[in-house]
Amino acid sequence: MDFSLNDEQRAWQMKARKFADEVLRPASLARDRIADPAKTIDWDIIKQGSKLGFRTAVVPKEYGGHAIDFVTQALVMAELARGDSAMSKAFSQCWKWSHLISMACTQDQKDRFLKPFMADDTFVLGKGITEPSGGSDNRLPPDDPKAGVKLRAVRDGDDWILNGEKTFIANGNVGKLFFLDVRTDPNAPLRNAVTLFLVPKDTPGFRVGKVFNKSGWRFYQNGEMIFENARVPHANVIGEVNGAYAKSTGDASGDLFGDLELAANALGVCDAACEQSINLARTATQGGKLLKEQQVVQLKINRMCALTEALRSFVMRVAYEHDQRAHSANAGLVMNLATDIIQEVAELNADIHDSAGILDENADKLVRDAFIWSHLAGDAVQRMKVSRRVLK
Amino acid sequence: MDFSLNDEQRAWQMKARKFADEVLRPASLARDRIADPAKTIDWDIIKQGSKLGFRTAVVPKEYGGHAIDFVTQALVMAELARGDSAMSKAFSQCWKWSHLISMACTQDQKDRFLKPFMADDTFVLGKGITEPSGGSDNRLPPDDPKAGVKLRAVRDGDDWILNGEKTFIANGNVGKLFFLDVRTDPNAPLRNAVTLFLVPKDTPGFRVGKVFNKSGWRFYQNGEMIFENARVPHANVIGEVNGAYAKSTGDASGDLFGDLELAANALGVCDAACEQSINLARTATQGGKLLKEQQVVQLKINRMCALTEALRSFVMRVAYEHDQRAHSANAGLVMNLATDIIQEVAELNADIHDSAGILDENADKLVRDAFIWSHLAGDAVQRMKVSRRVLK
Amino acid sequence: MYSLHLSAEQIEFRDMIRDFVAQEVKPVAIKPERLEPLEQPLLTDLLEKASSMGLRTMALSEDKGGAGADALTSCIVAEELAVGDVDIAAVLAETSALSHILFDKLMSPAQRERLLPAFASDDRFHLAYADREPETDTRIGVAYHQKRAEGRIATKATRASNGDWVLNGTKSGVPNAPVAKLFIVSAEAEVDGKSGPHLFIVPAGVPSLTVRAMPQAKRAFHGIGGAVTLSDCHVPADNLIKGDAALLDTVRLHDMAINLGIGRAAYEAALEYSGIRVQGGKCIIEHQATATRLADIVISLDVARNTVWRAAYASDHPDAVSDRSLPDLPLAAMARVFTSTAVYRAAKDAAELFGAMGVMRDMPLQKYIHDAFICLRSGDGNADAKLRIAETLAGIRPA
Amino acid sequence: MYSLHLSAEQIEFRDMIRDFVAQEVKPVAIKPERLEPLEQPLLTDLLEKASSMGLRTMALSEDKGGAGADALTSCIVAEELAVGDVDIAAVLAETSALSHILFDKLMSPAQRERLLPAFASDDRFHLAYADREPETDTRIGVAYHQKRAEGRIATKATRASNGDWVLNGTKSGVPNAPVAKLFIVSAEAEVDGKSGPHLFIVPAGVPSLTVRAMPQAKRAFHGIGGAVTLSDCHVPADNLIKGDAALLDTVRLHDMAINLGIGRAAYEAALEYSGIRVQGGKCIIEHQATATRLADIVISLDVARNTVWRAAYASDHPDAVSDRSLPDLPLAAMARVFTSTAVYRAAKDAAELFGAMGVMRDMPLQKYIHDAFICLRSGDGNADAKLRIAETLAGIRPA
Repeated sequence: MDFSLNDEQRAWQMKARKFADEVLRPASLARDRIADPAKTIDWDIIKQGSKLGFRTAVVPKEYGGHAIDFVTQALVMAELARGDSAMSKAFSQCWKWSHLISMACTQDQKDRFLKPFMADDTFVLGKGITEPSGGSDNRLPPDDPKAGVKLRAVRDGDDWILNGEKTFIANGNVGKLFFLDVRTDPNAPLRNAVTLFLVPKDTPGFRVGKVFNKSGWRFYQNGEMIFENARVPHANVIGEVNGAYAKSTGDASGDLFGDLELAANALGVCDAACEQSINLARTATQGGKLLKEQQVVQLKINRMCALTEALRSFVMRVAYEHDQRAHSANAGLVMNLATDIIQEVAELNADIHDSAGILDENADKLVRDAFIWSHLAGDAVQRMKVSRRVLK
Repeated sequence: MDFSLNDEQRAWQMKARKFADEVLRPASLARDRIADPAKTIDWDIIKQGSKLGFRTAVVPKEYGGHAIDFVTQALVMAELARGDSAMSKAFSQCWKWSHLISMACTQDQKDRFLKPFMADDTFVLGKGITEPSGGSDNRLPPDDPKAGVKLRAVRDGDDWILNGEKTFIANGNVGKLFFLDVRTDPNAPLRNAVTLFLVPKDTPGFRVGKVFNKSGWRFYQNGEMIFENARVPHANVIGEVNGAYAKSTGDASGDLFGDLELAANALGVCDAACEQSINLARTATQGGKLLKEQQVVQLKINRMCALTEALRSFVMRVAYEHDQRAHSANAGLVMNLATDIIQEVAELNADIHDSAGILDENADKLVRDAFIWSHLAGDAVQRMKVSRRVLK
Repeated sequence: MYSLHLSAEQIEFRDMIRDFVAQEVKPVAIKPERLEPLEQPLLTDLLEKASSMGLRTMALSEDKGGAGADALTSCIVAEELAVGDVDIAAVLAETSALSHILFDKLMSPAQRERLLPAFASDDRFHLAYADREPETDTRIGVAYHQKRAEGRIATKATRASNGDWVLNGTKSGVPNAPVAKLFIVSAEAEVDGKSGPHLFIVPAGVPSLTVRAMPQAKRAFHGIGGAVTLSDCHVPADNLIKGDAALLDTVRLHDMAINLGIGRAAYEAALEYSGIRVQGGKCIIEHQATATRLADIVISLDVARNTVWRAAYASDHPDAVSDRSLPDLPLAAMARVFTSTAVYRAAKDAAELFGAMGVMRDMPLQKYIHDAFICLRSGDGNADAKLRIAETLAGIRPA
Repeated sequence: MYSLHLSAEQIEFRDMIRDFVAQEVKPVAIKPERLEPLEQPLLTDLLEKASSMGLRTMALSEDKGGAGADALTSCIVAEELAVGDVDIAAVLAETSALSHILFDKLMSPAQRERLLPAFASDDRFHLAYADREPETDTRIGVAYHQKRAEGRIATKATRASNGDWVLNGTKSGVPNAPVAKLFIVSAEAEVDGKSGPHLFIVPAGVPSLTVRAMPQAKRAFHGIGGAVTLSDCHVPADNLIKGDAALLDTVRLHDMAINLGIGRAAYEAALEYSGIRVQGGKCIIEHQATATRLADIVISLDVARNTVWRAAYASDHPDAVSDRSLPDLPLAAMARVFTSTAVYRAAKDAAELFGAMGVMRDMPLQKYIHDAFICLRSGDGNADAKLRIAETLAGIRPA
């Protein structure tokens, strides 16, 4: 049992903390306030972070990346999220790439896509699952072949012709390369009917639809992706045709990473909330006394800190288990629980500000960002999915 | 970062698990049902556990003990508590001794008390803080000299004469040796007025009063201790006269250990609750289908498992930090949070049984045991005490 | 017109019972030996005294010797009694509610004439409705939002050659069974050539009807309960009830009122103690932490009471739903989910203020928690109640 | 006698507004561009239309041109309007409530004669009570259970040589300020040789009274608000109000009703969607997980409404407290703590059912959460309200 960090982990943590303090946090509220959802991203921040290695942190070393382990990933995501949750996600969203590429892509695919990704500081990635007809059936696939993924690909010689839509796709409007779940068998149940494709932004027949106007995580944009006879070469298929869902339970699973990502990011938001409340309690006064002298404030801060430290302990344990390739329900559990914790902690922080008579835009932003977890990490379907694994 | 256990830790864990499965759990409900609160203890269980090393696990090796580290302690307490929470506590209650003796007692005291303790499998220990006028003021001492500890000791030559009472004292009626907080200065505020004494059971003038009839933790008895001109030699003073509270913030603090103890024990109860619910969901049916197929059951089990694994992660981290002598608010936070978690998990377990139409005495017992945490680990005073440390 | 004024009689009744509880019930009920959640004999002397005050026949109409109390008044009374002793409150409320349904609504004039006098004149005469059977599963559970099979009754009534009905079967978890002198028993029978569920009046005290009291630890309700076994139990032909059996299917509102009484007892103890107990040189009520806790308790109890009273009013006045003064929702089920959850929480919060004393079996707080826990698990539980509520919602779409 | 029947007029009124909301307000209010929690101009056309339906003057007595609606009716109306648009509901409720206090209770006949006609005849005539000041701390906080100093008012009114009152000072967070044509302003003044707080009537539209609208992001209430600065603002001597200023200190019940309206809007959207949205081959309402969530939402909203209505009834009928039909507790404050907590939770739960759509700014659910959040933080917040409630429990009554 050892909770200490090695030098490399500590160095990444410190680098992320500094970047969060000096670059992300100072820009956080200004980006959040931008009304046009397509204009919230700041490419200069992406570039600065990329140069520090945050965009390419997980790429294997032989391709010029840093190949940081899961523990380091968790540390970096939490530190960046302490500065701005959506900015942290904008970097970590690129990390799934490294997981997929190192585990599932062919050498040719690695050459064609990893090299430009490494070379361009504004090259960001996306993955498309959800469609206008919904996302939950893709998470807990029912047997009905009509349920789930409707974006259709039909083989045409060496190419596939794609028709359909993806929606609510992170980086959908700004990414340069996408991983897409596409239905390649219209008659089979979802788990045997979907193929994973690599689709570059400049694919003919692909265009970006609307950019979604989210109440939180505004820096991190989501868009609609429209495919009208879009032509993708067969060489861009990852793994087996109709094999996307089989893959996704193994090491190549983006979800495995995604669970940890949402939990680690939530931890950073909780850290920011605790920091805000503790600072306020130590400095603001009411009736001539410091807030921290009031029992109701003490009780709330106790709850915030206890939940945050429990989440930190759980996140770091799951990161360690990932590094050991020890698969369990823990990644799912920590992601689900992160939803409850980030929201309670963010709301208590806003509450402490409110009862001090302070309408704090930062505190409010954390509440809005935290609500994003409801559908990404903690809705009933996601909880049941993890539970079914426990109950198997 | 390493969550794995070394061979010794694993061996202790397995030994405790076996003892819990084979001895504690089978006896648990029967002891719980005994109506007379003074008759719930089973000395045979204590003897068996003692022979396996659980009573003396923390005594330094030079005195014949096992000197297990905090991580091992947490593992053992949780495993034993999975069998029966109160039985686990009956063993771990003896462990404070080792902390105190190795850090704070003189060689003479070690010789006089540690040897008989090691030799006698039924030699158990207690510590007396709470008095009829209450316990909270002793946890968060106010400045008023009239507040807190009233058990009074007056110097008489080489002896001290004790008068007063302690109440709700664990093992108060069955222990053979007690650590007592005694007021040795009537005019100073608590923090400079209390001395820690070693008081053997056969001290003239000391007698046991009533045995308390608790709704939970029935195996683990609590009693009233009455001192009428009880004579204790000065040689039994631990540390400095009037110095009990100064000591208790350092390594000799029983509280540091106590925080972890209550959290680790809670973890064992949560494990038992999850186990019960998962087994039930996998085997019981309703309307011809297994319970585990119902969404409401899945959602409850998700919550139970997520909270339990979060608690496990936090407990093990605090145990590690204790082994590193890294003091922080974490021990207090995990103890406070353990209160919320053990109660929610135990109540969900009872709820799953109830909605399956099964009145399960084991499930009900866990709820009663869990409520003990409200006053031991999670009342407002204990939470505020930890919070003040955070807010310092 | 909307009015939250109670009648002078309701307030007077409440005061009378509050006084009775304070003077006579509470001193007995909080004796340490009565606080253990183990087997506790019913306080029969007090039960009889309360009966003699008219509480056993309260809901029975005035012309039949009762007080004609409506559901709201019955709730007020049950709560006040339960502040003193839940079991007395539950036994009386059960008999009172059944007396109204049975004598005022279900019985034929001939049955009433035959059975009412003995009931009305005997303070120890209690009633019980024996319906649930050991194997019955009344939960929605997996069948949520699906067609459900009709419940089958295993107990059978057949005709003897002399015209008697002969009942055979076992009923379980029957409230009041050990103290009942008259049972209403549901059984499958062929009447007028058609088989179906019917109700029969079965007097206690015959060898062919045996009652086995339930261990209190196994109860999912307050009062006293037991299993009833009928072995070739003969009753006269006229003991068949022809009235509408559905009248007995109403939610037991008095259970919720008793639940409120438990919360009240816990709250009153906590409020009193918080003004006595000193910490850091001040009564604990002067500390923000205690203040917040007490406010949480009083809000949840007060809100719950208001909800229970409304459900009671709705059961007395279905026209208030049909004229859209009240929403067409399962108000009683909703009140139960809310109340049982709120009171359990309130009892725990109240106990926490007592420190170690909150867990001692010779002190009342742990009993209040235990009593509230029984309410939480009563019936088919709150998880199932929510499914029932949702089924109603699925049929009521806002415009 | 206890009765939960609404009057035919109340039900008719409710239907009328429900219809108005469904037909006219909702189609405008759910336009994507109106759902952003940013600056949103008040829907003045609809506000005027609602005024012309009598909603602006609803609480004003009938003989003065209003409808004489009591607090309960006002709550019913405010909730229904808020299901459509919270801001319209808030502005109307504020003017209506003030019109009753001001014209029916506080003003002298001469004042009324002078000011009522303009108010009654102008659908755009709103009222505002300017009381709170930038530096005022009305919270209990550290002073819980201790003697508190009297609040001091920084705004001053002095006599000019012509007898006019001259007001100087700044008020902040004044609901309705940007649309008000008449203000009631609290100020320190010497009247009859004694200094103390007094109320003054101050018409809008004079250069010495300036209003600065609050950014909506900074509001802790719905509607529209602003800061009011008085710089040597002269008003006639007769603009001093001699009535009892305490009448204005009542809890704003309509705020809670608006809060309920927000919850209703979220609930109705969720219920409708759960019958449309398919998952695993079934509408989501057919899944236990959704069922349980919807049941939780409907229970908490329904319980909250019942609590708010009771507080409204109590404010209309103090005799129901004095005759002990209702408990002598701060019912309005308790209702507010309960309602604001329950509605915020309900709005979040409702939004969760919408998946990603629940967080989109052009969809209504995130707005309901935001609107509920404003209610949660309104006034001095729930933490402080609980301290106030606890003071009452401890026997400390606010003066």
